[in-house]
Amino acid sequence: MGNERHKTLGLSDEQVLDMYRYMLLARKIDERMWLLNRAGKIPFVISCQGQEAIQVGAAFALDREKDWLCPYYRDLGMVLVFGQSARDQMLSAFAKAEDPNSGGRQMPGHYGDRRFRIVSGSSPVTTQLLHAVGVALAAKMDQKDIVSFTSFGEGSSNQGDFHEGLNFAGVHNLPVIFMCENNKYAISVPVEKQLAGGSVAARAQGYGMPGVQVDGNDPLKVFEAVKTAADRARCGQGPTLIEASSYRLVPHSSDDDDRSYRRTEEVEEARKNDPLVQFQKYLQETGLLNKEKEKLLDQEINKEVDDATDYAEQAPDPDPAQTYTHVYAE
Amino acid sequence: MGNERHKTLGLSDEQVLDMYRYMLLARKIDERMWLLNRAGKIPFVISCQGQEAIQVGAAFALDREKDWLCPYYRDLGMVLVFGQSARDQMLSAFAKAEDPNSGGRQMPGHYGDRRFRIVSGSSPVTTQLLHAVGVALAAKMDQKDIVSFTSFGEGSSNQGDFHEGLNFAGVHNLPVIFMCENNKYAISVPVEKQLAGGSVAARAQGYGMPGVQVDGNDPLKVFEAVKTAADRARCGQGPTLIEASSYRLVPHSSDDDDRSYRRTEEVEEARKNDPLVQFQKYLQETGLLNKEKEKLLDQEINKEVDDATDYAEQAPDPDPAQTYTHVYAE
Amino acid sequence: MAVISYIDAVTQALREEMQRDERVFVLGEDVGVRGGVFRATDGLIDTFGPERVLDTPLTESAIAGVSIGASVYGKRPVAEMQFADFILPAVNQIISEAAKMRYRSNNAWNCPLVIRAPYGGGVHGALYHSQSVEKIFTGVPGLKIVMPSTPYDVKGLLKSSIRDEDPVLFFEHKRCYRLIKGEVPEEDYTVPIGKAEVKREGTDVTVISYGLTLHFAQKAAEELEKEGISVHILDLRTLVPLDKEAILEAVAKTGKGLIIHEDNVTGGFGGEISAVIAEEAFFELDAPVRRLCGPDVPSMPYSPSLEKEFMLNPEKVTNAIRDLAEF
Amino acid sequence: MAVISYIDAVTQALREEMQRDERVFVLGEDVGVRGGVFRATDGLIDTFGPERVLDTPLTESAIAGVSIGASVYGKRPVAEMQFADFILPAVNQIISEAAKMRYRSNNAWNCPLVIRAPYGGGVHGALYHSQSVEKIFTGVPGLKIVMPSTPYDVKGLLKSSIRDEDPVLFFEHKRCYRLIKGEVPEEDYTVPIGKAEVKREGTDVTVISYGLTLHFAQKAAEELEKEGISVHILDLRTLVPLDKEAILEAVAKTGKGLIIHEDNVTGGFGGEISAVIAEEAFFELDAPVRRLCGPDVPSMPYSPSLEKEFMLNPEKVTNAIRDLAEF
Ligand SMILES: Cc1ncc(C[n+]2csc(CCOP(=O)(O)OP(=O)(O)O)c2C)c(N)n1
Ligand SMILES: Cc1ncc(C[n+]2csc(CCOP(=O)(O)OP(=O)(O)O)c2C)c(N)n1
Ligand SMILES: [Mg+2]
Ligand SMILES: [Mg+2]
Repeated sequence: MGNERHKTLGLSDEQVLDMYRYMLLARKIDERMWLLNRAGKIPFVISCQGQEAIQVGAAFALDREKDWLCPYYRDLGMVLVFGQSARDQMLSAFAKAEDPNSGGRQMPGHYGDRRFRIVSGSSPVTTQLLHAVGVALAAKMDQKDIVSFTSFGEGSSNQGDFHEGLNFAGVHNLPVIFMCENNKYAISVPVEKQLAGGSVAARAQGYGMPGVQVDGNDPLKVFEAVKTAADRARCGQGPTLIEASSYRLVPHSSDDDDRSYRRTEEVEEARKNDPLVQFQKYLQETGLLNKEKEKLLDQEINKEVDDATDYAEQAPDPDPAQTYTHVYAE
Repeated sequence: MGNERHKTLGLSDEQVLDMYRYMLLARKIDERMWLLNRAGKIPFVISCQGQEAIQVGAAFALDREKDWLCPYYRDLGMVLVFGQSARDQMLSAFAKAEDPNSGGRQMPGHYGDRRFRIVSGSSPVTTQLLHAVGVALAAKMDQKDIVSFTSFGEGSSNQGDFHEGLNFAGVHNLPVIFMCENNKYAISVPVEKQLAGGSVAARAQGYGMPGVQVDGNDPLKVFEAVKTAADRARCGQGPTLIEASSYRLVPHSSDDDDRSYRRTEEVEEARKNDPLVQFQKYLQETGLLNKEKEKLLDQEINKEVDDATDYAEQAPDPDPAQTYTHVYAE
Repeated sequence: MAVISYIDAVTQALREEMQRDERVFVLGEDVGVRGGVFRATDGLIDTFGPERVLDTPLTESAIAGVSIGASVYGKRPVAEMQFADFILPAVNQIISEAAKMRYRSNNAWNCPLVIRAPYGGGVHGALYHSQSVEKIFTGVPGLKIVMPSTPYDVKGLLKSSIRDEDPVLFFEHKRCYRLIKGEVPEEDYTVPIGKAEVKREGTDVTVISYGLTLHFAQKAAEELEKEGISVHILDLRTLVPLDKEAILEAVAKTGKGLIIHEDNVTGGFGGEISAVIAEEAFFELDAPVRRLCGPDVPSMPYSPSLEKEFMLNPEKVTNAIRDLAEF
Repeated sequence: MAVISYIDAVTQALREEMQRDERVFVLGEDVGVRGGVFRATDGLIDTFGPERVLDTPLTESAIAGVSIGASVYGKRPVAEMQFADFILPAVNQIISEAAKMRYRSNNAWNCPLVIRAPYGGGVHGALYHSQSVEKIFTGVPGLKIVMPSTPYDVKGLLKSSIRDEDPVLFFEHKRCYRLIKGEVPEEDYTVPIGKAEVKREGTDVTVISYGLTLHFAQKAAEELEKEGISVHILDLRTLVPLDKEAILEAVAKTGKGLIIHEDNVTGGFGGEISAVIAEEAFFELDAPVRRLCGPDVPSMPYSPSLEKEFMLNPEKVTNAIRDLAEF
């Protein structure tokens, strides 16, 4: 690994440390949620584990003051970078009234936050791609210098909305980035049974846009790909499709048991490429991180997660009367 | 043009003459329908004009005794080759009880004929692609040596069902042929505003199947492409996407006025490549056709169309009681 | 006041709203240079350019989904589905996304968009260019559903729909497009969403309807007046939110209710209206509420003899009203 | 007879039908090695292999559309939609294609296919894993709609559905999967589509329901019996075709009808039932027919406090019946 790789990309030491911090924060929030789930305190978790490099790398390549996100349910790392806090996540996991995504109405992982231009998402997969295209169309109409970013799994890339969205963006040359987080499985269905041709990026050509394949375990490579795509978008060169390869390190969700469809050894093998471990190594090699600093960071984040958990656990539930509000403008 | 082009493809003189005959028959039925429409005798026409070479070339490359068709509304030439008669077309145009497609229930152009394994089609575009995939899946399950063939316009290739269908066929390596009849317009919307990337065939790569571009004004070239695809399908090599380029020589339908969106000169220019004229020339050059034979053929077909029209015009309407039948098995 | 056609009212409303508010834009298949296959967007591209009058690819899910994205951003998209029948590929975007955006985000996001679609039969449209599709959406909270029957209401309600903060499905009966003409003021006006209108006062039978069949009821009422039967007619105009008060009031006038719609009977919206009456006006009724609707077959066939059998018409309506009056 | 769970009844029916008829095959997301996310297809792939137990790509329109193609060819596909909420991307294939295939081809082609989907709430499923979607389809002639409430009916009706010559939507309440157990014969049997069943004879109030709420009604009836209120209960089992005769008979028993479903009230199928009663049993009624349904909000929220507020339960049902009894 070249020591100055991040500098070549225009990232300061501080920034890469910050990236690492976000990746670690995402991981630790996620791990805590599993514990809470197994302890019967929260009914559901869906994880970012194994995909943090994609999410944080991408978010750092965007403009957090003006770009728009239409993320999917694993994008914890991304929404943290854009401004959501650990507390926000825990409020959502406990479905509390203060949850900024939905006031406790949606499952965790269903991000949406007007403060940070994160468009509210749903569960049916792939619908958000079209919303991102719509945001990009609107931004282009207003001649605003805005990038619209959306992400999704490789299984979801087979839905009709993927095709309609990429085609629409291609025809109108819109400032939108489509990011596939290919984690090899759609619940139990492996990519070979899911995705004819085996490559999501290869589909870009059919829409007249660049299709970029990138190592999703390396946040710097993801950063670079997204930065290039964002620059293209901003100067009117239109959409890009990016496929970042990764691996889902945990079951699909807390309702899943992955032993029925994949071998433990396969997962163990993939753990060797854990993006967190790899990036940690990079930072150690570049001298930006040492045991001491790591320990401090760990402590700091643990405290953040503890505080968030405590706060959320004690926060009030939504009033039952909230069931009836906000169906229409009031 | 090489004189023996059709022989190289394994087509006899008789067969190419037969191809021409079908193309001419399709054209003449279609032209008659416009006359009937303008005379107020039938409410609607949708045309094959300009696409006969694709339809007849493709149908000749298939096995009319066992292959299945999921065609679209312009495929008059194709269904004639597969066995429907001029009379069948006119019965449908006049919406008579005897119409074999639908008993007068559907608009003309909505083919479906159990006798010839032509699956009943609807109006919402692109749905038939998935039916063809289903037929191919079933045939493969039964280890039957069957090809499932489906066709659609280039506008329709942007619908979600296109993507889901090609992906499904690719994953399961099914014996299906997807034929796009690219006639440059989806009603008024030209291909540049419709189709990002400009090429339907290029999309095949994204599904791990061959994508073939072919001159849709030449029935022999279409025959060759479809034959290759059918051979591939029959020996377990899976699906093929073919894009045949052509031009819609008449308005979208009898309800359309194409002068609002394209110049007459453009249409005139395209008429020079009229597949009928070109193929006629080929047959003249190869000595298979001369003025005399042509005149006879013309007369014969005119008579066939006259008879069909007379018969259909006088055939009984469906009994109003038919409105209520065949909702479910009776 | 000028007398204009139902479809001209659509075009005028679009034009005036685009002039009033530059966030408004239209999109759909063939809405640009072609001006729409029915010509509802005729001339708009000349005035507002291709940036605000978008010819989209042939992809209904994208038309709806892109409109949703643009609307959350702050635009006011007015999407056209070429035929109501072809709204079906967009159902997931409409029901899962547009209808639930405000609720799921706890009021943070909303979708101020309009989807216009020509529906209904009697135009030799066969199975797939004739359907009434309102019942697919009338049970989906979060959507508003508007189905006007006159040029005045078309214009006033389309303006209200475009100015509304929530997603509105605006269904236009295509047989009315050139058949129905009416007076429309020159100056800007709106008609409120959610208000039914009494079209005729009567004492014997109350007819509740919307769209083309409303006109059949009016014809029938004129006919029946000669026979001494007095018909009270309520035009719903909006199906969701439903003007229950107006319905109950109208039924109370005569004690007899006949609900008429072109959509097939079973599972159609008439059932909801009937249920509301049965629940809330039971003791006002002198006879069971009846429904006169399309038959329970998948859609309207092409053959004129079958289409005629499927469609309602003034005669069938007259008979049904007379029948109920005589109950 | 063995006592089995609601979901085991699904699995048994699938297994036995696949054994009986080799044209039958299942397809859907995760139905293969994973045995379905609810385990409804557990073990089938071991017996029948991946050719007859297909893990499909994540594409609902294809699942429906490919099933249609296979069924016109002569197969008997049983498709699973992972959650009923995710049937929406397949609506066009189901309504435009499957429902109309027979009618549009004048009886030449038909679609003998089954689409199974787990629906309903009370499982912390939030907005998109809790919905009742029957109302989207109950008004679509050409489809049959089955919604059983007991293991016996699940097994017998799923077999009938697979043997049916027309497309059947088979909705399974996911809260019932492991909660509801019941006796099921060892030997092959079927339950006819289109027949409701009286679950309890009573004299004061008639409850008409299906799915999970049927069980709430049964609990409530036991409770109310102690108070001296006698409840008559009809389980619809099939929504389309609707067993009108059984409904009218059941209502006539008590003169009071309460329709209960989990789906929201406005535009829900309860309206249709109410309308049928109002039209055809008006003079048998001693009180207005009532509906007890989910509230008119887009879907069920995730927070337990909100979910509880949305869901019906035996207590709410008891109160509603008592209320009507006292009318
Ligand atoms: C339309 C739709 N169908 C089915 C589901 C159920 N489901 C949730 S996630 C998922 C798999 C998604 O796989 P992929 O797109 O690869 O994303 P990943 O979870 O692997 O990140 C499925 C089938 C859904 N949410 N939406
Ligand atoms: C789902 C759907 N949307 C809209 C229509 C209306 N429509 C009928 S044909 C057509 C254009 C089709 O263009 P293309 O696929 O290129 O086929 P072509 O007619 O040019 O052969 C449109 C928009 C339809 N039939 N189905
Ligand atoms: Mg995945
Ligand atoms: Mg075309």
